[in-house]
Amino acid sequence: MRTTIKNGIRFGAIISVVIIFFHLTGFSVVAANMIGGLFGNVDKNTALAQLPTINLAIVISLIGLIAGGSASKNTKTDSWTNAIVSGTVAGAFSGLFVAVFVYLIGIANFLEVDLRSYLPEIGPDNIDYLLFGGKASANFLYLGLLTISGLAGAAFSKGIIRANWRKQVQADSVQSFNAFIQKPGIQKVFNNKIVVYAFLAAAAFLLYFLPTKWGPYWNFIMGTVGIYILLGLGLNIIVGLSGQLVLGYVAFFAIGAYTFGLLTAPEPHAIGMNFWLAIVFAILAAALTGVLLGLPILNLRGDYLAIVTLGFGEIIRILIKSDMLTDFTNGPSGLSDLVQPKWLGKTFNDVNYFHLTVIFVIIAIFIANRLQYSRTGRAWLAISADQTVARATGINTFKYNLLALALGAAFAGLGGALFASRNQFTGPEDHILMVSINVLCLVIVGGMGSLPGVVVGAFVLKGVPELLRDLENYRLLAFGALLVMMMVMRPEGLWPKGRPEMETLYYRKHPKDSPPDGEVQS
Amino acid sequence: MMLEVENLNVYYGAIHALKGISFHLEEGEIVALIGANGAGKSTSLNTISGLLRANPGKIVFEGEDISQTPPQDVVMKGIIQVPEGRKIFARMTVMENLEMGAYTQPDRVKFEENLEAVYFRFPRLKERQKQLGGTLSGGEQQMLAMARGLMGNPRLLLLDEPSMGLAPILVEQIFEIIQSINEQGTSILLVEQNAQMALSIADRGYVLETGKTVLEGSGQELLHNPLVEEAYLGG
Amino acid sequence: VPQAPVEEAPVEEAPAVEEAAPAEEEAPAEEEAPAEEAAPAEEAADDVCASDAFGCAVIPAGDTIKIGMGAPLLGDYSMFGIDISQGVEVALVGDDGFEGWSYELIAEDTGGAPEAGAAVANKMVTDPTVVAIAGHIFSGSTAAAMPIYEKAGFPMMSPSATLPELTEKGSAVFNRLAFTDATQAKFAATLLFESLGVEKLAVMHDGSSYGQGLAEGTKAVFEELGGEVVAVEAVTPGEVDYIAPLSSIAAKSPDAIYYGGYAAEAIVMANQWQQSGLDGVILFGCDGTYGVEFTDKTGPNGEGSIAVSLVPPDSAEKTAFDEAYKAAYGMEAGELSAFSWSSYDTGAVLIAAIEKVAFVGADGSLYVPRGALVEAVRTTDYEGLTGTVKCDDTGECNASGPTFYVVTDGEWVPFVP
Amino acid sequence: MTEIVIQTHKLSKIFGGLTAVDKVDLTVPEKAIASIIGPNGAGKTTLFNCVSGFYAPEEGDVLFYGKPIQGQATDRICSLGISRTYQNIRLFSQMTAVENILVGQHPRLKGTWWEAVLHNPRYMQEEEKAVGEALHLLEFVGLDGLGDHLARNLPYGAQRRLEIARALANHPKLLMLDEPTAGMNSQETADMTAFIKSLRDNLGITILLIEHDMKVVMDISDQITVLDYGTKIAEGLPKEIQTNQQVIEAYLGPGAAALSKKFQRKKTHDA
Amino acid sequence: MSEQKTTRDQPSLNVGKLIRWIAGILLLALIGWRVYQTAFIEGSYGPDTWMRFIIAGLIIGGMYSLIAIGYTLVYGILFMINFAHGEVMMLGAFGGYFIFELLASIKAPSVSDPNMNFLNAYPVISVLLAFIVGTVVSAVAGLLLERIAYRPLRKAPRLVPLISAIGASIFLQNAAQLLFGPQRRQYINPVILWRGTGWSIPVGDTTVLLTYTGTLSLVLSALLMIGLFLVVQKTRLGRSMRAVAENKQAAALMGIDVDDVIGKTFIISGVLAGAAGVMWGIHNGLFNHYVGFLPGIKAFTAAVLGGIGNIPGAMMGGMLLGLLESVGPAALGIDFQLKDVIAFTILILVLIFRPSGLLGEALSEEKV
Ligand SMILES: Nc1ncnc2c1ncn2[C@@H]1O[C@H](COP(=O)(O)OP(=O)(O)OP(=O)(O)O)[C@@H](O)[C@H]1O
Ligand SMILES: Nc1ncnc2c1ncn2[C@@H]1O[C@H](COP(=O)(O)OP(=O)(O)OP(=O)(O)O)[C@@H](O)[C@H]1O
Ligand SMILES: [Mg+2]
Ligand SMILES: [Mg+2]
Repeated sequence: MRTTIKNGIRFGAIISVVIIFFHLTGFSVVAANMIGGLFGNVDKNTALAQLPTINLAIVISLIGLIAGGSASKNTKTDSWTNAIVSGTVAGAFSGLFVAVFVYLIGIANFLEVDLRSYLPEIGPDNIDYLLFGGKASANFLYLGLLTISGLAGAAFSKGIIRANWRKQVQADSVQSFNAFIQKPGIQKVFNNKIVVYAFLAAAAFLLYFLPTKWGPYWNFIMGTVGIYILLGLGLNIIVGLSGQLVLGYVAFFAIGAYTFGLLTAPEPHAIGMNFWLAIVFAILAAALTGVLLGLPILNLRGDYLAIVTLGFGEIIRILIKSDMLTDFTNGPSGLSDLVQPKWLGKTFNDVNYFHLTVIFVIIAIFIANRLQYSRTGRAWLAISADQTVARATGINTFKYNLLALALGAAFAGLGGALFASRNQFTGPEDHILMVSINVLCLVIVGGMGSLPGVVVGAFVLKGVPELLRDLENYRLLAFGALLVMMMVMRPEGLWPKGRPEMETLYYRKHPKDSPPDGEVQS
Repeated sequence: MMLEVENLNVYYGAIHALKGISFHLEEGEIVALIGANGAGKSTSLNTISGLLRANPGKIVFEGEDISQTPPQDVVMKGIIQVPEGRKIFARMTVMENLEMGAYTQPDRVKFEENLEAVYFRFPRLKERQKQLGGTLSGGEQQMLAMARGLMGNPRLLLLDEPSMGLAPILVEQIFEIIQSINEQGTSILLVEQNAQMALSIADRGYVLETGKTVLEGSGQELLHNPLVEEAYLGG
Repeated sequence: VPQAPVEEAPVEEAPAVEEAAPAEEEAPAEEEAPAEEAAPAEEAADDVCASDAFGCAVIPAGDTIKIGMGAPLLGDYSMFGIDISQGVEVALVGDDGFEGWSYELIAEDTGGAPEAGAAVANKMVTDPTVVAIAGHIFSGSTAAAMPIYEKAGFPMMSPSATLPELTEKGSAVFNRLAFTDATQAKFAATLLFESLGVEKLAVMHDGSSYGQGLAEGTKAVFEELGGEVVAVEAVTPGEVDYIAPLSSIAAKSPDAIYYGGYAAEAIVMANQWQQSGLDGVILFGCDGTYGVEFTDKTGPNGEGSIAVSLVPPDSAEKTAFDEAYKAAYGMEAGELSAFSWSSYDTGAVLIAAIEKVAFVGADGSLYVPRGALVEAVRTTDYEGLTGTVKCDDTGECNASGPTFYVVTDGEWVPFVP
Repeated sequence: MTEIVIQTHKLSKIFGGLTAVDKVDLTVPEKAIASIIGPNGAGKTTLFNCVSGFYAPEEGDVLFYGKPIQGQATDRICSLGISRTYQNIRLFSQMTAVENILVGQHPRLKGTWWEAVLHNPRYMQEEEKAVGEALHLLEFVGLDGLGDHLARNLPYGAQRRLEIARALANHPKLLMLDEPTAGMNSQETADMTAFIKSLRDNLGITILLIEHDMKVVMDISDQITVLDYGTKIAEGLPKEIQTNQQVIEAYLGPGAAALSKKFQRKKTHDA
Repeated sequence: MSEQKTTRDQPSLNVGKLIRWIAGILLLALIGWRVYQTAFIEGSYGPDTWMRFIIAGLIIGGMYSLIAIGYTLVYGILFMINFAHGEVMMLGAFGGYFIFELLASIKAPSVSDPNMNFLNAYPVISVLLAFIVGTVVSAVAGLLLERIAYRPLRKAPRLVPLISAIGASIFLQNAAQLLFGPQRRQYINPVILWRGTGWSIPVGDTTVLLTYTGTLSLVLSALLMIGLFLVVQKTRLGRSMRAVAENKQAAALMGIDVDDVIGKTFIISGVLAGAAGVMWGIHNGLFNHYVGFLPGIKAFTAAVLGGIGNIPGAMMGGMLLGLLESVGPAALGIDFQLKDVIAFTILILVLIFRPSGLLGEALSEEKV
């Protein structure tokens, strides 16, 4: 029993910290408003103090539910009493803490101390709201709400989420699903070319028509996702396959964007090159940079390589915006009015751009996919697994590392050029360290070395922050927390790479009916 | 009874590696665990040491349940493992490795005594005092691992394949050393591929197969058990 | 579809987009008339909207008139974005609405990045109830967003994007309250050379397009006037130790240092003035360094520093704004950045322009013809906190000249040569 | 006369003050199984490392079919046809068994990255053949059916065999095995012995072997070299070595059988 | 035999190595020539200016060192780049700031001047308190970070904790902004530590100001580093850290509480970062929620420059980087805007010739 109570107190403490954090950052109010939005009982024009406090109560209760649920889950023995006691204690304890906290800010408010110069969200209006309209009974309300919801959470979690029948049903359904999938007939359907093509056709159809429907904003965001897929595919070759940690990937992106920009922008050089030609130059320039950078530093390993490339990325960015090169690069102002592609005399609009990006992405995936499962890809994987032994197995590690860097850089060059052209602008602020970090994150969040992982990762890294725009200023906070949670819960990535089932495939193609000895001689 | 292991179940993710192993060891005994590759011998030792958690399973050491005890506390109780594959500290010198072995023994005098004792047993290590552990030869590393284990004044020593990679003459010595350690009062749980030797110095032995105990008996009994003879003694 | 007789005023308003025709004076009055009469048929609205180059924003009753903003609300530059959004918000909340519609600010985070600027712009143009844009804040983000607003016909009014090229492109939608770098540089250099008698000037900036533009401009004018520029250095913004570059400049013994950039770096520099051996050298800032933040955080070290601002010395309106700002956010205007006041004006100018062209349709919705609004913003003539706001035909709207301030006894005091 | 596959001449490797390999002469004729034995730390692995290019010897030469190879990079030496396994298994643990073997084939294959992208017929043919051969090798080492498992998930003995298969994939002329039966029980050891023999008999590969299990060594060796403290102390046929007094003292000891008898006596005595 | 000897003497051609060396030597020559030119031929700066450069470099270098040690310690034991370390420092800076604000707002007891606040009445105690609170805040932050974001990932592939650290860094930055507001804050120091006051050292015919705050941070960072060195060298903790770094499982079998050792490592690096944060505030004044980012990157660079995982290396790397940043541009006669370019170029050069940093152990030939 003591450990059960202790466990409850622990969770109560954690949850009270969370609630206090939400209060202090003002998120409680925003969350209450969002809840209100669901019920339609808030109006943008009403002042904060008049918003229905029931919304806040719902938010608090929801947190309490989670607290109770997680507290009850962590008890050692799986009994009803333990679960209920843990959950209730967690709720009550956090209620106590939070009550003390709101009491304190209530006093501060009463004394008319303006805390806003230190805690900007703790203004009079917010305090009023957090105190449920300034009521003195607010403390008891917190205590009561959290205790009850903690208990309810525990009961819910014990009774429903962890109920045996539920596990059983789940296991059964998974099993029957697996069995269903494995049925030869079904397998045949999946392996059937026509089904695959139908699926692809449906996907193509969607990719073709969606952008005309969902408007320029989503075209832009998805275009960005597409460009990040390109970048991710490139970095995946370098980090995921050949195992070199490169933190300055943005350098190649910048080289691509600026090569494209300088060749096509009216200022400062007015070369006015054609879009397609400029793209090719951008790719080549980036790949060349990769080779030139690689030659001296590729014997470095791990984090030494990481910091050197990070430095290289910074060097490029600083040089681009420096006074020294302003005449050549347009300095911090960046390049604007870059050329956009034309097709049949018509300049591309947002839909065309999206389609163009998709085409590039498909080509890139195609190339990356073939590379990954080739002799080259295997050599890279071997190097990343064990460079010493890979070398002793006859792989020229230097050559392959360089090749990875050059190819990865080429992808980035393409991404950069596309990015610059679509925005009709590129400037040094587009090429900050954060870009490298984002691309690295997407590769790992998706699952290192996995191509579908890159796609998923790009959606998560560039799409999710946009989806989170409804969270207003809490967007990046939530995103950071999400990143940590994602890694802790799925360290292998969202869509980890599987290795090819070469033996199975081979024997499917060349049935093993004939005695193996017959095959030996050939 | 010094150590009692009862119905030990251990999972690696979804792999059920130990399926209810039970054995025991009396104070002062040498008990041998033998079995094919992958039978679960190392897994058993690691579970006793606290590196893995039994689920379910009971490990009682001198009357105390240690199945939930973290490894450092298990070591404090005097259960010391010499792990498979040496696991010496490659970037520390031989001397530093031995110091690490005596981590739980702050007593300096005792340390010097122990040091002398292991140097006496493994003169090669004394020669190599200042060499980095990682650059030792395979057999030297094995000696170092054993010596490091002895530095901690074990009451119960868990040895995981101590003769692996040793020259024949050293194999002989190592078994003599094991016996002499035992004679000085340390109980020993011995995992070996060299079943012949292991069983001949063991008081009792257990045969493991795919996560289960399939045979048990005194060392001599097992040595002459036809099943064991066929499978582990190479006829 | 039967056509009802067409109301006059809106028709006249519509072609104004292309021709920049005058006659705005009477436009608002005539326009409001139909709304008040509540008589005109729906078709009238249809027609105005049909003839408008970009159609109408239709805002249903009960909704709000939205003004968009792309600003760095998170990250390193968030104080600018937050200050500006708060300044605009004060203007919008303080306004008592139009025909029952109130104003709402939709501020989206760009983190200051050009790419995010374009993303936000795309988001804004997909929202049918956003009518105008206060911003964007930084020049890069603005440059990336401009083509998008241009296509959709959203008028922009930026309190802070100063890059000269922005108005040189002949954009119809982009306007700004901030000085262009060129204007400010001219005034500053002249003052330095003529009134302060500076002969040897060192020029510094923070490597942003804003700072660099100012520094280069000042340098050019100063040299033209016959002065000598002894050093040009750029610093990395966000750092807290500028002793090395300052010492290096000190070794060239200038009479004054002109700094183009924001307050943070200027504060650090002022505090490191003695350490760098610059005693007696004037720190001459720009409109980015003005504000209480500088005086608060430099104390005696900031004494004698000079800066430029749009904001004329205290007026009743300014005091009222300062109080409203403080009441709403618990901090002084100008504490976060130098742009609090011009942001207020940005909001006020946009409101005025909206009220000039919007009208209530028969269906009870508010109609805002977009093309007309673009024109209305361009033809603003408004008396604000920062002086007269009157745009020229490239979109430069700061008609009143800058005011120079000098720190005396810890306060910014208008500078009298 | 059969050709000499590998020959070392006064080969020395020094670490700091320690001469790990001291002027060792070794000659291995074609299709021989040559074993190197010696006490722990005698320098056996170091000798392997010198031959396969991990270490550049301080002195002496390594001749492969009469051509000097010492000091060359490991990938070069591997391409020449010398493959090896490692005392502590070093597989590419995140790749499947088949892929490990395919990596082993690397130096023999010609496919370039652009061919891989284009999938031209030559490349496709080569890949197909490579996979077929890898599977054949897998079967040869008795791992058929395990080809799609990740290397690290394989049992210990299987990993050792996979390592050999990877080494064989290069079609080596010389195969060097470092303690291939370590950690195996007697049954598994016997299997491995037979397997090594079959490599020589069926594939005609010359084998250089380090082993501490005397049963294995005496069983299959055509010649045995004994090292101690880096120097060669004996060389010859198994029978000669078994009876060499110096070897017995330094290395062999009284032998396992005698030993276990001794222990048994002790046990019974104690009881 | 003799022909074989000749083959031996021919070095096997390694293009990469060759290019590396040629490029490196050319660059070094170029740098040397440029330094010679600016320092001796052009003679742009007098001794006083050089001295200012060096003092500024040492002070900033001291702070870099403290932060770099945190990176190195964590790297040395977990082989992960603790990307959120800069944010740990930022929290420390906030901790010290709030203490100063608090002390400035309360009246000092038993002081003749009734208007004097605690901060000015007892400056030594106040500064000490600020450091204590700052370091405690950072230490707790570091510990929590480890518990929540890194401990569950002990067995994950190497780059995974890096991403989790990046997430934590984003979270902490934004949390600090939302909690405390976006404004830049400034330590209002006690009067005796006022920025811009200090000792005037005569140099030639002018004087160079050595500020009190600068001296304080330099001395303090030196003391902390010495303390840390003693802790790591002389105590069991140091030894157990090395063992855990090498092999967690084996360390546990030696009786080492692995989690505890890792926790302590995070506490130590948090303490150092917190101290750096408070120093940063006292010496430089300005900071906000984003303050940790730049010094974080710089310190990480410094740690690598010195040889990551190596504590004296981190100290040296930090100092060197600080000096490079302030002296480098002047010595080379390059714009100060390019100081990071110089710093990173030097880093690359160092690593080309010493692939494991200045003091990092050269990776010996790997034994297989
Ligand atoms: N880390 C691990 N992850 C997954 N499975 C493992 C792991 N370690 C061991 N196993 C599996 O658990 C089983 C028992 O392994 P264990 O190492 O205990 O065997 P053992 O008897 O010591 O064999 P050996 O003689 O080869 O050392 C084996 O099937 C093995 O594949
Ligand atoms: N890289 C190195 N640095 C220093 N000494 C080394 C290095 N590699 C090996 N040695 C030393 O050289 C000697 C020979 O080692 P080697 O590994 O060749 O022995 P071995 O004959 O393979 O022994 P075992 O049978 O135990 O594996 C040993 O004493 C070892 O300590
Ligand atoms: Mg084992
Ligand atoms: Mg060896």
